[in-house]
Amino acid sequence: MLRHVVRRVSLAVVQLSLLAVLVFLLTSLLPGDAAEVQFNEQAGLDEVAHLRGQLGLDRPPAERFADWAGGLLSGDLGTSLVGGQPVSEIVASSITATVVLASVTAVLLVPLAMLLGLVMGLRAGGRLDRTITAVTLALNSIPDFVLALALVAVFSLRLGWLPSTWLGARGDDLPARPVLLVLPVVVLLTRTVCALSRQIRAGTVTALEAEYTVQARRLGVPRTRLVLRHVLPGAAVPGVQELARTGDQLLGGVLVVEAIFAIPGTATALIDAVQSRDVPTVQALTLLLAAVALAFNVAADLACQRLAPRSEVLR
Amino acid sequence: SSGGTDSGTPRKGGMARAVFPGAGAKETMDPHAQRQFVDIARHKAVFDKLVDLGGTLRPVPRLAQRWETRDDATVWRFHLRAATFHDGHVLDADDVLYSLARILDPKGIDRRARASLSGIDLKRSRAVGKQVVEIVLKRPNAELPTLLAMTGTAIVRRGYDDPSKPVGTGPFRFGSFAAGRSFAARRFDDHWDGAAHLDEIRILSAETEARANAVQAGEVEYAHEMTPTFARVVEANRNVRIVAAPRSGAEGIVMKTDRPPFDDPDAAMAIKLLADRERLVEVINGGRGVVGNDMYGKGYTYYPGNVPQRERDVAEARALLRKTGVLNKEVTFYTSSAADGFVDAAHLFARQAGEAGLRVKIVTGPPESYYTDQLKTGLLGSHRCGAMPIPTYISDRLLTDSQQNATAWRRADFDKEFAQAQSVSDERRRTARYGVLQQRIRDRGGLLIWGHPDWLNAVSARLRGVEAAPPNTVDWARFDKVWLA
Amino acid sequence: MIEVRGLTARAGASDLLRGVDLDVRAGGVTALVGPSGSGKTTTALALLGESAPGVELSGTVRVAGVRVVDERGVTREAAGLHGGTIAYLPQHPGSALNPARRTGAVIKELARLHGNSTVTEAVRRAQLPVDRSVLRRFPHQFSGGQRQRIALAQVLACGPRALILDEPSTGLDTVTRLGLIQELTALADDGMALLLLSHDHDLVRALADHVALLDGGRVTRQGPPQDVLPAVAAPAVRAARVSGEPARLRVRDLTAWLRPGGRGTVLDGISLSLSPGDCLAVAGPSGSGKTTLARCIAGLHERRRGHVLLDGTALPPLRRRDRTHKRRVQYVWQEVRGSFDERRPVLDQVARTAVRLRGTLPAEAAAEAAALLTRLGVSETTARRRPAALSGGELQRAAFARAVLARPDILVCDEITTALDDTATDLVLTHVARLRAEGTSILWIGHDLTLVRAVAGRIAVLDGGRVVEQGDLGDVLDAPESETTRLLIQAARPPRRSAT
Amino acid sequence: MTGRRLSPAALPAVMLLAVPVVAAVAGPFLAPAITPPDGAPYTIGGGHLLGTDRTGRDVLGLLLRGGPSALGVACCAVAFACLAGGLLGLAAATTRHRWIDEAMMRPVELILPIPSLLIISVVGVGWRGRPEAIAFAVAAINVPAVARLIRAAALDAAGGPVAEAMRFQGESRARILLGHVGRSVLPVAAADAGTRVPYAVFTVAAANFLGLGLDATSPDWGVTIAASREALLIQPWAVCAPAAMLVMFTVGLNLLADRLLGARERPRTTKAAGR
Ligand SMILES: Nc1ncnc2c1ncn2[C@@H]1O[C@H](COP(=O)(O)OP(=O)(O)OP(=O)(O)O)[C@@H](O)[C@H]1O
Ligand SMILES: Nc1ncnc2c1ncn2[C@@H]1O[C@H](COP(=O)(O)OP(=O)(O)OP(=O)(O)O)[C@@H](O)[C@H]1O
Ligand SMILES: [Mg+2]
Ligand SMILES: [Mg+2]
Repeated sequence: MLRHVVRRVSLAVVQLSLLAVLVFLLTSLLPGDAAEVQFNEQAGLDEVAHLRGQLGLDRPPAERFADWAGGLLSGDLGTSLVGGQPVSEIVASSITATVVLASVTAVLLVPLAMLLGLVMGLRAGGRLDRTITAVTLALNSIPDFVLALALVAVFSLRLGWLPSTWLGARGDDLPARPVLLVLPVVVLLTRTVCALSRQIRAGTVTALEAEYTVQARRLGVPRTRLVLRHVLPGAAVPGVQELARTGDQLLGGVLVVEAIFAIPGTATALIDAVQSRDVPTVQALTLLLAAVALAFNVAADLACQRLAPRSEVLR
Repeated sequence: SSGGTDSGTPRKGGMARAVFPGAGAKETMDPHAQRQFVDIARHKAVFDKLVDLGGTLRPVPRLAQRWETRDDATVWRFHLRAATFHDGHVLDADDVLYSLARILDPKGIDRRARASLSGIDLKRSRAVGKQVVEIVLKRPNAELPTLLAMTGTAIVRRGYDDPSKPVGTGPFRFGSFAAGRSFAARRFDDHWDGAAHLDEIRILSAETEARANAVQAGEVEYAHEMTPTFARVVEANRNVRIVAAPRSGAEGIVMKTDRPPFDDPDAAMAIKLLADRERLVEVINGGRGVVGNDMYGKGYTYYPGNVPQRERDVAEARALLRKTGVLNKEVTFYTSSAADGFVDAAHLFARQAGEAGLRVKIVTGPPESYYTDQLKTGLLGSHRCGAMPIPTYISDRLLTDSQQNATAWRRADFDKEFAQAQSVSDERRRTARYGVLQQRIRDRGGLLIWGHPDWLNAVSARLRGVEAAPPNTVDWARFDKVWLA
Repeated sequence: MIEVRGLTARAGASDLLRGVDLDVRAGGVTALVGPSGSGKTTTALALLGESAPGVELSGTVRVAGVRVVDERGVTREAAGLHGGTIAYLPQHPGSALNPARRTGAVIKELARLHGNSTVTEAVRRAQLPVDRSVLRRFPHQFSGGQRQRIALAQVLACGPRALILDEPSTGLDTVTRLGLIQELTALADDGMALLLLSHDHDLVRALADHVALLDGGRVTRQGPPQDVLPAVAAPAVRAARVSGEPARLRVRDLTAWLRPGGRGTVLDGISLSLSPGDCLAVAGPSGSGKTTLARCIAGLHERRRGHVLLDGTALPPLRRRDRTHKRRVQYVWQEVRGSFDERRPVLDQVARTAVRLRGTLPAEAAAEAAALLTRLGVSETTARRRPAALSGGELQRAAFARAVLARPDILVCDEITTALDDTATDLVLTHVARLRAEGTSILWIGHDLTLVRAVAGRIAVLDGGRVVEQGDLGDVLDAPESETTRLLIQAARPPRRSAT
Repeated sequence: MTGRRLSPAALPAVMLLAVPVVAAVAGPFLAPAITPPDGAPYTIGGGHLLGTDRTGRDVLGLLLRGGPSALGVACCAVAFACLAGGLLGLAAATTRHRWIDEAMMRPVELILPIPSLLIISVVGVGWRGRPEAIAFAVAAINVPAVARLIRAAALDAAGGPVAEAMRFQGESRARILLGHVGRSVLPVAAADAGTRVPYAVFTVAAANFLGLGLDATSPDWGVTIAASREALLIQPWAVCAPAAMLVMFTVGLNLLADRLLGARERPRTTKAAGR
């Protein structure tokens, strides 16, 4: 086990370094550079050239990358090409909101999706199954911005129960005002719960048919226990994989939610950086998100190996 | 509901929150490097300029009580008023000279006003006593007060260098700033224009949807730059009103006049005759605006208001297209989502052009670098410009060496005439000469200005005293004169 | 304890059971015997109020006074009896173990649930060492025989009042089987009602006090074992020639392990050889590494060192074998049910061998497969069904047919007669003999020494991953040199219950 | 098995699915005939059955013309993602070489965490405005996730004795992959694919917004929803009508898939007492 973990972690390091190169290449494929974008509306071409020189963007890409990588090794994420502030500051200031949001969502998502998935799986083909399927799918196919706007219209504008944005709130206000989380988390949940619960449903259907479930039932294992202890471990395999993916979706892909609720999170920071071609910030944020995503994936793989241990001896 | 000034007696105290479109890490507290509206609003709270622009884009005194030029608009004297910086230091001529030097610093490439103020001869400019600054120009320019009112010209305290510790003479004392998020400032009681009513102002950044939601939910009192659709949404809302500033810039289509077919003024004229301006204003601006007459700055100082409105004339346009050989040809329209309505306007225009037999191929480019890209690509392009004095518009966009010469209008004689016009001290004569230049662009240039939209801000019913002023003018985003009911 | 009257089961048009009457007494062992496919498993499931997909039950089944099946089918009360009152050990327990859960956890859960037994007791009774290493392992980490006992331990952990065992001795070596017989006798003596479904007449004789013979879905005879069961007749010894030809398959110094890096050795320096037409039996206690040896030869187990040579050239692992190699070496699984795809008819699956390995046309292959299966006693209509609708013995023969259709040179048979009655065994043995006559070499893994005598010419006895004894069958069995062999032979003939 | 007919219970699903599909197929031909001339922005009524959108176009006309791109691009993208990702996942799960598995899955995991926007931007810049490029980009974003999911689901089936037995019969890898492993992961894959369709539609819409796809004036359903969202309260049809199309499509598709898969799987379950 330990060897396995060590191997995966060292692999992840290799992957991250490759990713750094890849992201660097991708960003350099984008049209324009930080200088051009910064002077979009206001300056002429010579100003752009000047700024380009000042930011060091006129140097060959390989050199720039080497510089950045060297800095990274010594723990320096570099400075932003836009604000001139250290990238680590940008990262630090955007991570709190995202982590809070993602973890609250995850804490609610997992039990909810498991519950829905199990209920659907146990009643597969029945009316309850079809109802839940239809509702979650419909919610999933309503775009999140429409859903968010509708929720805001009802719960903050009409009823006035909940705040509609995080405007003016700071990361440290959150514990004091948990209501801020309600609407964003609801939107994120509807985004993610459908896929996850459907995976668990599929797994449940398969596991319910398995001989071992039949035997456990024959041995008088009561229904709840049967579902939780005998069906769920097998049913969870696709779910865990989906969850790993949801994890990185929560961290990286909540742009719409962040924009609508004015949440200063990593997605906003990343998109900002991409749009202003702030390569060091893009690099740092992608690497961070990638590291988290990889960690999730490794965890998911390990979990699946525990849940379906047969695959271990396979190779 | 919409409206301008409120009546009623101002009340002191309270905290108001205003939200603007954000620009992430690009936002800055350096008043000379400002580029976004949210920056300008923040800087306006902390700093003052020598001169600012009034409702018709005419210079109005601020820190400079008055000014005069002796001869041919080369040597200027600005008389400062008694103003105090937040740290107690009293404004003097050296602060002004320091600020100018900082703006003109060749190493500070992000200084917004460097190019426009490059006519100032710093070495020969000097302090004449504590309260008078003498600014000497390299070439005569009657527009110096206007130039000093442009963005990026705030007066900073002598020695100011660290953007994170701004000290100004403005109505609010700097509190905190997080780029892309928030800014807070408290009232400065010793402001020369009288203390602000509010105790505290917060200026926040957020995307369109968040601004709309926040102002409707009462989480902010002021939301900047709202869409016509939003204005319709809150029409019946008693808690929110729209403050619409008329004639806040121009929207149009630019044609490249340095290459076929638009190097031929007739071809350009055909395009101008094709556009259905009323429809464009109705759809793109939601009817909140007035049609344009192919000249920038309707309603501003120097605008030749007596020129007849250009009307749509499809038959004539068709004839001109045929004459110039453009009929049934395809021209590319380079646009992007860099500004609201660009893409829609392009498509709308393409349909209108199609009615006369001109095929317009729309190419959508990346928004981040659109304005730069547009200088190189496309025969037609989307154009939009906020409120600025007409001479500034011309020098920024219509001279051979203009950086944003989107119509590729490069005519040496035009440049020369403009320079001459600028140096005319007499205002009436100057106005006449600008008028001639404007009409020349209108008839032979590549500029199709189809509309002058209103600038829409949403204001909570609690907030009073908000003026309907176009951006970049003195009463726009001015939070020292507003109060909470 | 259990009372069955007029139980019928029908699947579509065909009747699986046509009025079964049966009584199972508390404190005794009743055995249900009968040819493969006669409906034993169907009857047993009916006692639980269960039926295979597509099968309708009617009649009367009463367990501990509770109606489980009535004229309208299964009753609602049936579920209440599960585990605590009546428990069932399925015929192929391998797939009845949850792959995701440690054995100990499940046994503990069941023991707690019913509160009639303890983990230690259940594990000990199932002939497993009461050992952390056993309880912490996952099902796939056991050998076939061990899995059988784990499933048994689970059943015993429920502490039921009535116990149905479907072929409980499958995969057990004789010594273990003896231990099991003693434990089950003790349970019956304690008042448990035991229903034994088995082909293993030795086992039935040793355990049962009452035997019901099922044939064609009806109980045709009932009574004490000696009356119902046929007299002991050793299967005819077939073509026990030991060819003098040079070895075709040669295994030299084969070492196999389980975990990466050579840890967890299961086989240690095995050497064997097999000539054309020869049959080598491999015997040994459960868990001694027989299946692993078979899988090494089959190329399924890759963590190995040493030589496996076919005609002098090394046999690569399965994934690198070409078609000829695949055709020449075939393998029949120990746990057959798991090796069939649930979604396709058995016949199709069997026929594919001929299509893929011999290039036969699909239609011809199907005909050939059907013919072969018929010869083995499985009708074509049966074979056209999906695996779930086949009895254990039918499936086992289908698996055999699947391998035989390749016309292999080497056939590795891993306990392929465990679910077969004497007649079916006989059919299989006849076919094996035929294959040998055609020159196929057989590696026969089995616990049943009587059977081994009938098929094999030579024997290798494995224990703890080593060959403890190897040689001519007669020599080894008549004059065993190793302790392991001696014990296995001793335990082979369990004392009869009726005699005690 | 053969000739299985659709049960009547599947009827609602079929009907749900039919509306958007018919609209997408027949709509473009119908649209010119019934679309009234443009009106004022965001009006309801005035000869427009479903009102107008922000540039005054008839929403019904848009609805009829927006199907092919919305369903086409998204479905192609999802189909491609499921195909490529599924095959990759299956191959990785069924290979007996650990290193092949690693060699296939690690690069996939490499692109997994790259923000989709970055990928779309790059692809969109390369082939600006081409729907197939957008479909490709959206597919590329989805491939890693699908591959991982399928691999995890397939590992068990691929390692089991059935796959071994098939290998012994000399079955080709493709047949083992598709015939056995593929079929056993089908429920998981179907559950997954269904949820991806709307996701793909909105990624396409987002790409359009960034100026990288069809432009914001295209009648595409996703684009229309995104572009009209502001007017949700004054002209709800502009948002709700295309959204309803998408909801019907995904819900119908998924229910149908559940039905079909369920119909095949259910007979396997043992009928047990007390159920
Ligand atoms: N994955 C595993 N992890 C740990 N131990 C294992 C694993 N697989 C098998 N074993 C052990 O390896 C040994 C040999 O197993 P094998 O299946 O070869 O036995 P066998 O001789 O065929 O037994 P049986 O007669 O019961 O089928 C057994 O003791 C078993 O417990
Ligand atoms: N769903 C079904 N449809 C049709 N026939 C079936 C179905 N299920 C089982 N059968 C048949 O019923 C017969 C009895 O099966 P059962 O499993 O009870 O036999 P068995 O006596 O246990 O045999 P074995 O000793 O081989 O395990 C078999 O011939 C089998 O093919
Ligand atoms: Mg049976
Ligand atoms: Mg074995």
